[in-house]
Amino acid sequence: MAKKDEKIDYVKNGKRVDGRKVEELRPLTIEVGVIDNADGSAYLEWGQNKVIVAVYGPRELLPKHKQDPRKAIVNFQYRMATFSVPDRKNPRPARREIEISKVCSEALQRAVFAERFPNTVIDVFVQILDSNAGSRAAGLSAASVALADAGIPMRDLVASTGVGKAGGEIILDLNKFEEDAPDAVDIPIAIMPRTEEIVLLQMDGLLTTKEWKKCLELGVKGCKQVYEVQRAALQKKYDAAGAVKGKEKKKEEKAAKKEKVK
Amino acid sequence: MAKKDEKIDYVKNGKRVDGRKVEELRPLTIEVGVIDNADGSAYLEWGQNKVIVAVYGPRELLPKHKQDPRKAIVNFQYRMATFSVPDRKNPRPARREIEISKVCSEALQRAVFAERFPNTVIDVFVQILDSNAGSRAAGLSAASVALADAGIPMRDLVASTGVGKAGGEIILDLNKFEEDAPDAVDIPIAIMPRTEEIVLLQMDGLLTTKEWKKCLELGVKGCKQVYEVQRAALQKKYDAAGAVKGKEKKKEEKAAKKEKVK
Amino acid sequence: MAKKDEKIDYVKNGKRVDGRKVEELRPLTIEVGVIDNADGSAYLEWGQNKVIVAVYGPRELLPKHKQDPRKAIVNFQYRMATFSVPDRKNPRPARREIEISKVCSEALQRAVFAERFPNTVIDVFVQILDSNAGSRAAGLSAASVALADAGIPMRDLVASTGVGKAGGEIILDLNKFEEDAPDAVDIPIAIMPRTEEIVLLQMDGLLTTKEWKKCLELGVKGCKQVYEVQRAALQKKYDAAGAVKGKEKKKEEKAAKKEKVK
Amino acid sequence: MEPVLWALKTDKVKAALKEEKRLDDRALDAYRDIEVSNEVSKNAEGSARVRLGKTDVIAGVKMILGTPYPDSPGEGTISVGAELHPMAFSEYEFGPPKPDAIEVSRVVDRCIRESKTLNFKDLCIKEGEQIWICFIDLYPLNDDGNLFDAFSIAGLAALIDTKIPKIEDDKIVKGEYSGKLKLARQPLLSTFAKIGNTVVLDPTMVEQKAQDARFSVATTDDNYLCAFQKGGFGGFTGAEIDSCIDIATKASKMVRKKL
Amino acid sequence: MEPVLWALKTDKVKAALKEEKRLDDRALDAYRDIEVSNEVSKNAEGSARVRLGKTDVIAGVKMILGTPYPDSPGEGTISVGAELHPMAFSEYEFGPPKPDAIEVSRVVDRCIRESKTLNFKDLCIKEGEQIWICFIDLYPLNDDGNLFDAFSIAGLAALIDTKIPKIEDDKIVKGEYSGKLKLARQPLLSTFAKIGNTVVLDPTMVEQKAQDARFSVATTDDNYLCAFQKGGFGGFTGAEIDSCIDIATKASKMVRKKL
Amino acid sequence: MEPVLWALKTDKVKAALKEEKRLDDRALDAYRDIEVSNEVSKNAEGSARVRLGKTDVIAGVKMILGTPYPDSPGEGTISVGAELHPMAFSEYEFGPPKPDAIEVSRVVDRCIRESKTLNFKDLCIKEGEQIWICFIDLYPLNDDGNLFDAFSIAGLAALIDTKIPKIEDDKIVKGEYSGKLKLARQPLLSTFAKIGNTVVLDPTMVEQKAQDARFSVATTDDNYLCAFQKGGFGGFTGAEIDSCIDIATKASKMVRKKL
Repeated sequence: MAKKDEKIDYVKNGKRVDGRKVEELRPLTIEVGVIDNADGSAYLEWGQNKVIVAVYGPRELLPKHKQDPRKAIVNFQYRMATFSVPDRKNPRPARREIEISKVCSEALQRAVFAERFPNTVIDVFVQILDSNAGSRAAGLSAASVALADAGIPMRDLVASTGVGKAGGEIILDLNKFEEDAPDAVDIPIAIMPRTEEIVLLQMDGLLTTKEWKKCLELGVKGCKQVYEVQRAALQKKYDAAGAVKGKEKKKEEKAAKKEKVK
Repeated sequence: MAKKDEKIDYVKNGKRVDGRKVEELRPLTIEVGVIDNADGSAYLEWGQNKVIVAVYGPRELLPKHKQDPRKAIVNFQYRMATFSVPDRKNPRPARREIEISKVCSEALQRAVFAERFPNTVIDVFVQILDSNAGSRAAGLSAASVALADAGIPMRDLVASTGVGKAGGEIILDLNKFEEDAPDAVDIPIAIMPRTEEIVLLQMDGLLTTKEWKKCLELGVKGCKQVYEVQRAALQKKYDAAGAVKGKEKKKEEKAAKKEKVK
Repeated sequence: MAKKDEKIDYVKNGKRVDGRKVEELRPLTIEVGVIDNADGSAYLEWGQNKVIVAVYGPRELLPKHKQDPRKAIVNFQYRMATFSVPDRKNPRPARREIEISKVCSEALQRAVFAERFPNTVIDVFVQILDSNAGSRAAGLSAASVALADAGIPMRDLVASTGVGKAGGEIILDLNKFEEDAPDAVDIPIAIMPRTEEIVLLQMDGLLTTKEWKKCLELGVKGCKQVYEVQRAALQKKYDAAGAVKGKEKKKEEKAAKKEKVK
Repeated sequence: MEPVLWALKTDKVKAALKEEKRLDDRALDAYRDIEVSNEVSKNAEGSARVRLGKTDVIAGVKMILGTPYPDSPGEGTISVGAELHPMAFSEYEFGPPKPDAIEVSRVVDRCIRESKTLNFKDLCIKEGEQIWICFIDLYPLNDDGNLFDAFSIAGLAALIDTKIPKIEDDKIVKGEYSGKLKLARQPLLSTFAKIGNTVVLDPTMVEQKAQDARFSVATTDDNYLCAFQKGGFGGFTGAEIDSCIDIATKASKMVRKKL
Repeated sequence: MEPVLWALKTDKVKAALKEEKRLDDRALDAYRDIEVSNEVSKNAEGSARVRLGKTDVIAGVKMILGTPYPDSPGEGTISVGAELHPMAFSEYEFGPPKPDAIEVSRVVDRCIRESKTLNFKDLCIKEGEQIWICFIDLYPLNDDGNLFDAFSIAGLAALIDTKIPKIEDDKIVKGEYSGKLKLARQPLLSTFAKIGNTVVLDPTMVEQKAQDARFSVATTDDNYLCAFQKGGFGGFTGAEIDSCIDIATKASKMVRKKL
Repeated sequence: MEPVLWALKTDKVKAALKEEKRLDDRALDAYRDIEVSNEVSKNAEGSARVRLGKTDVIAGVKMILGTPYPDSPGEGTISVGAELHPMAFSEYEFGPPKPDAIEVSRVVDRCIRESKTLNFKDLCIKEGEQIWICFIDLYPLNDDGNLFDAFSIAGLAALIDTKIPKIEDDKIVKGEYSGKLKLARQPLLSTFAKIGNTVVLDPTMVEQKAQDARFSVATTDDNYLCAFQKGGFGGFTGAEIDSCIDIATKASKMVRKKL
C-alpha cells in the first residue's frame, strides 16, 4: 500500500515485477474431466488462481415458463469460495458475481450451438477456489473446455485473458500487484480464436485510444496462447477430435429422440 | 427541533406558518398522460410533494392461482425514491410503504368497476419523487386520475387529503412542520366525492370526539377541492368525457372479446 | 456464570440442585385439544417449558411437485416465540430451529402410517412459548399427542426427553442450570416406547462409551415416564381408544373417497 | 376450509343480519366473552394471553438495551411485531410478513405509541448512549376473527404486566427487576365489520369473510380517540364512523375492566 | 406487449437496417433528442431528470455520513443503485435486483468511479472516522430503450447539481450546504446495438429487442476512454469496437453540451 | 438421474445387502479410499481437499477479527458453514441454505466445538475487545455419498493446516503468520446407513438413496464420544447404536492416520 506513493517500475529491462515478460501469461494448466457426476468438467490453475468448473446439461429448464423454444440457455454461474480471497467473502452471491455470471453466460451463448437444444438449460457452475486477479478470465476459459468435455457442439472455444495498463506499461494478464497500480486499467477480454470475434469485453480506468489499440492487439495474442492450452488439455483427454465428436453426436441423437417423443 | 419547547402559534390572525388559511390546501397541480408505455398515468405536485403514477391493466394476473374469477384486483404499489426524504431511504420497501399500498389498494378497489374484468390485475405504480407530509394523499389522488386516464370505468374518482390538528388548531393539509407539532394529529382521508363515502381513513394522535367532527367536516371539504383539480386535469387532456368514454368502451370491448375466446 | 469456577455438586445426597432425584423428570402436564381451528392440538408444560402444538392434515401438499405419491410428508415446524428465551429471539427462523424441525419431522415420520395418505402433508406446528432446556423434547412429545388427537393413524406415540451429564453425574431431563455445567453433555432422545426403537438421537459434549450406556438406559426410562403422561392426557380427552379410532376411521374414509374421485 | 363452504356460511351471516341478527346471537354492538391471563412466559418481561370468544392470542414483552436514534438522544422506543402463525388458521403461512400482518402490527403500534401511553423519555437510561427498546410481539394461537382487538387487548395486558430489568454496569441482571413499566393511559382498539349496510362490533371469522369493509377505532380511558384504521374494499359514511366511535367508547370501557 | 408483436416489430427494424435506415429516421450514429432538467427532489442533495427520446429517467444524489473502510481510512466513496421500476416498462417487476439492474448500475458506477471524476480524498471528513458516502440512485420512468446512456447522463447531471451538506458537531445540518461537489471530469456512456451486421448508437426499445449484441463505451471530456461493457449474445469485431469508440467520442461531446 | 433409475439401483443395493454384500465389494464396516491434500487456497489460513471414494470436498479456514459476545468476553469462536453447491450433484440448487446443508454444517460444528478441540480462550486477543472468529467453510465438488464424514475429515484437516495471521496495531498483517492453530484433540464423524436391517459404514450415494435411517457418531483420538446425530425416517435399536459406536471408534483411528 505504501508502495503506491513510490515510483515503481512495472516493467524494467523487459521484465515485470514477477519476472514475466510483457506478453507473457502466468503459468497456466488445465485438466479435463475432474467431476464424476457432471456431464463435463475442468480444473484450471493460472498463477495463484484455482478454478473448478462443472457442466450439467443440456437438461430441461424448469420452471417451464423460463424455457426458450428456440434455444438452450447457457447459465454460467460464477461463485467465489469464502476463503478464495484475502478477506473472507460473504457466502451470499455478491453483485460482482452476478454481473460476471451474466456477461460470461452471454459470451458462451455465442459459442454454443444453442439452437439445437430448445427448451433446455446448459448449467455451467464455476467455483473459484483461490484467486489473484483474472479469476473471471480463468473461469470463462475453463468453462468452455468443460462444455467441450460435455460434448456440447460449439462454434469454437472461448479463450479469455486479462490485459491492461500498470505504471504506463501495456501488459498481458495483470496480477494483483499490477492491478493495484495507481493508474491501473484492467480489461477482461474473451474471443473465439478462429474468427477473433470478441464475445466478452469490459474495461475500467483511464485509457487513451492509442493505448486501447495496443491492449486489443496484446489481448488477442494472449487469448490465443490460452487457446493452445485449452486445446492441449482436450487433446490430452480425448484421442483428438474423435471422442468429442462421438459425444456430440450422442447429445444430438438424444435431442432428436426427445423431439420425436413430443 | 428546539422549537418544540417554545410556544408556537400554528394559526395567528387566521394565517398558518406558511401563510395558508386554515382551510387552504398547498398549491396542487396535476398533469395527465406522462408515461408513454403505461395505459394511464399522472404527475402531481402538491406543495413539496412530487408524485408520478403509472397504471398498467387490466391485464392477466399471474401466477393464475392469485386470480379472482369475480373481479379485477387493484394493486396499488406505493414506493418512495431513496432521495425523496431527508435521510436516504433504504431501497427495499419498508413496512410503512407496504401498509400504505394495502389501504390505498382497498380504497381504489371501491371506486373501480372491478367486476367487469375478472381474473385480471390493475397495477397502479406510485413513485414518490419528493415528499413533505401528505405523500399518500398525493399518491392516491394522482392514482385515481391515472386510472381514469387508462380508461378504467369508475364509480367516481377518489379524492384524498390530510387533515388534523397542530397547536390545538384543526387545519387542512398539514405540512411537515405542522405534522411535527407536539400535539399533532394527522388524518389521511379519502372519499368518493359524489356520495362522500369514506374509502380511506387513518388517524393517530390524541383527539377528542368533538375535534374529530371538525376534522371530518374539514377533510371532506378538502377532498372536494382536490376533486376539482383532478377533474380539471382530466378535462384538460380529454375533450370532456368523450375521449374517456371512448377508451372505456374499448377496454370493455377488449374484455368482452377475451371472454368470447374462452 | 461465576459458579462455573466453583465446585458444584450436581447431585448431593441423591438430590439435584432443584431437589429432583437423578431419574426424575421435571413436572410434566399435557392438555389435549386446545386449538379450535386445528385438526389436532396439545398444550404441554414441562418445568418452565411451555409448548403449544397444532396439527393440520393430512391435506393436499402444494405446490404439487413437492408431493410424494407414496406417502404423506410430516412437516414438523419448531419455532420459538421471541419472548420465550432470556434474550429476545429474532423472529426469523434460526438455523437451530430449522435443524430441530428436520430431525423431529423425521422422528414423527417413522411413527405415522404415512403411506395411507399419499400426496399429502401433515403439518405439525410447534410454538415454544417459554423455555428452559429441553424444549425440543417437549415439542416432540406434545406433537405426537396432537397427531393422535387429529386422528392420524400411528404405529405408536413418540416419547422424548433429555438425558445427559453434569458434574460427572448421569441425570435425566437436564434443566438450564445443569446444561450449563462445564462438562455438560446433553442428549435429546426419542423412542417409540412399545419397541424402544430410537427415532431421534443427538448428542454433543465429551462422553465415554460407558457413560453413554448409562445415558441410554436412563433416557429410555425417561421416555417411558413421558409416555405415561401422554397416554393419560389422551385418555382424559377420549373415552379410551374408541373416540380415537372413530376419528382415525373418518380420516381413512376421507382418503379413500379422495382416491375414488381420481 | 374451501371457498365454496365459506360462501355458504357468509350467505347465512348476511341473511341473518337483514333481520339484525348474528349467528352467535350477539347484539350488533357486543363483544364476545373475553378472558385475560398473564404468566405466558417467565422469560418475557411481561406477557398475556387473551381469549376473545374462540379467538386466542398471546403477547410478550422483551425489554432490550439499545442505543438511541441520533435525532432523539433522550428517548427509548417500542417495536410491535405480529406473526400470522399458521398454527392459528389454515390460510396462514410461514414466510416474510405479509401485508395483513404488517397492517395489524402497525395499527397496534400506533395505538400505543401515538396515544403516549409510554413516556419515551422514561425509557432513556443514559442520554445519547443507552435506552430501552420495548419489543411487543404478538402471536395468534387460534384465529376466529378480529385479531386487531385481540392483539390490542393482549398487547396492553402484557405492557401492564411488564417489569423493567435491573441494570448493573450497563448490563441487564438476568432475573432481577427495578420496577414496573409506567403507563400513562390505556388505549384499546375496537373493530367493526360493515356487512351490507349493517355494522357489527368484534366480527367472527365468518363475519370477517362476509364483510365489505372494516373500521377500527382506538379509544383511551381518559376519553381520547387515538387511532383509526379503515380497511377492506367498501366505504363508510360519516354517520357510520360516528356511530362506531360511540360504540367503541362504551365497549372499550367494558373491556378495560378485564385488565 | 406479446412476444409475437415484438417479433413483427423487430423484423421491421432489421429490414430497414438492411438499407441503413432506422424506423425513426435517425442516422446510425445519432442520439435521439435529449432534455435535461434538475429540481426533481428538494430532499436530494442533487437530482436530474433526463429524457432521451421517449426514454425518461431520474437520478438523485444523497450525501450520507459514514465510516471509512479500514484499508482506505482517508477516502469517502460512492454507491450507484438502479431499480428497474415496473412503472417504466411492462416487463419489469418489483423484487430483489435482477442481473439486468445490477449490470447497468455497476457499469454506471465504474464509469464514474474509475474515471476518477470524484476525488475520494475530498469525500473524507476526518481520517479514519468520518466520510461522505455519495449515493446515486437511478430510476426509469419510461423505458423506450438505452437505459445505460440515460442513466449515465442523469447520474452525471445529478452529480453536477449536488451540494454538500453543512456539518456541525459531526452531524448534518438539514437544509444547509457548505458548497458544491467537485468533479474532475465528465464521463459519459455511449451505447451501441449490433443488429445483424449493422451497429447503431442509442437503440430504442424495439432496436434493443432486435439486437444481437450490445457495446457501451464511456468517454471523458478530456478524451479518455474510461469504461467498456459488452453485453448480449453476439460478438463484435475489433474494427466495430474501434468504430464505436470514434462515434462515442464525438457523440458524447454533443451530449455534454446539454449538461 | 430419474427417480425410476434410482429405484432400480437401490433395489440392487438392497438385494446385495441381503447377502451382506455391497455393490462396491466393501466390508460393511469399511471406509472407501481416502485421500487428503492441503494447499487448496493460499488465500485461506488453512485448507484441505478430501476424496472419499468418488466423493470429493474442500474445506477452507479464514481467521477473521471480531468482537466477543457480551457473555463470553474472553473467548473467540468458530463458525462452520456448508453449501451444497450444484456443481457436485444434479439435485442441488443455489439459494438460501436448505435444511440438509444446515444440518450437516451444524453437526460438523458441534463435533469440533463441543469436543473442545479448540480452546476458545486461545482465540481471545484482548478480553472484551478483540477475538478470532475461525470460519470453516465446506463445499462439495462431487457428491457420491456421505458428505458428513467427508466434510468432517476436510474440516479437521484444514484446521490442522491453519496458521494464525500476525497482528499489528489491531489489524491483520496480510501474508504473515504468528504460528499454527492449536488443537487439543482430533474429532471425526463416522456415518452409517441403515438399509433394511443392515447397517453399513460410509454409504455411497446410491446406498444413501436406499437407506431407511442414518446415524453419525463422532469420536476423538483420546477415546471420547463427542457427537451423535440420527437422521432419516427409520429408527435404530440400542444395540445397533452400540455397534455403530464400536465400528466408528476403530474406523476413525484408520482415518486419522491420513491426516
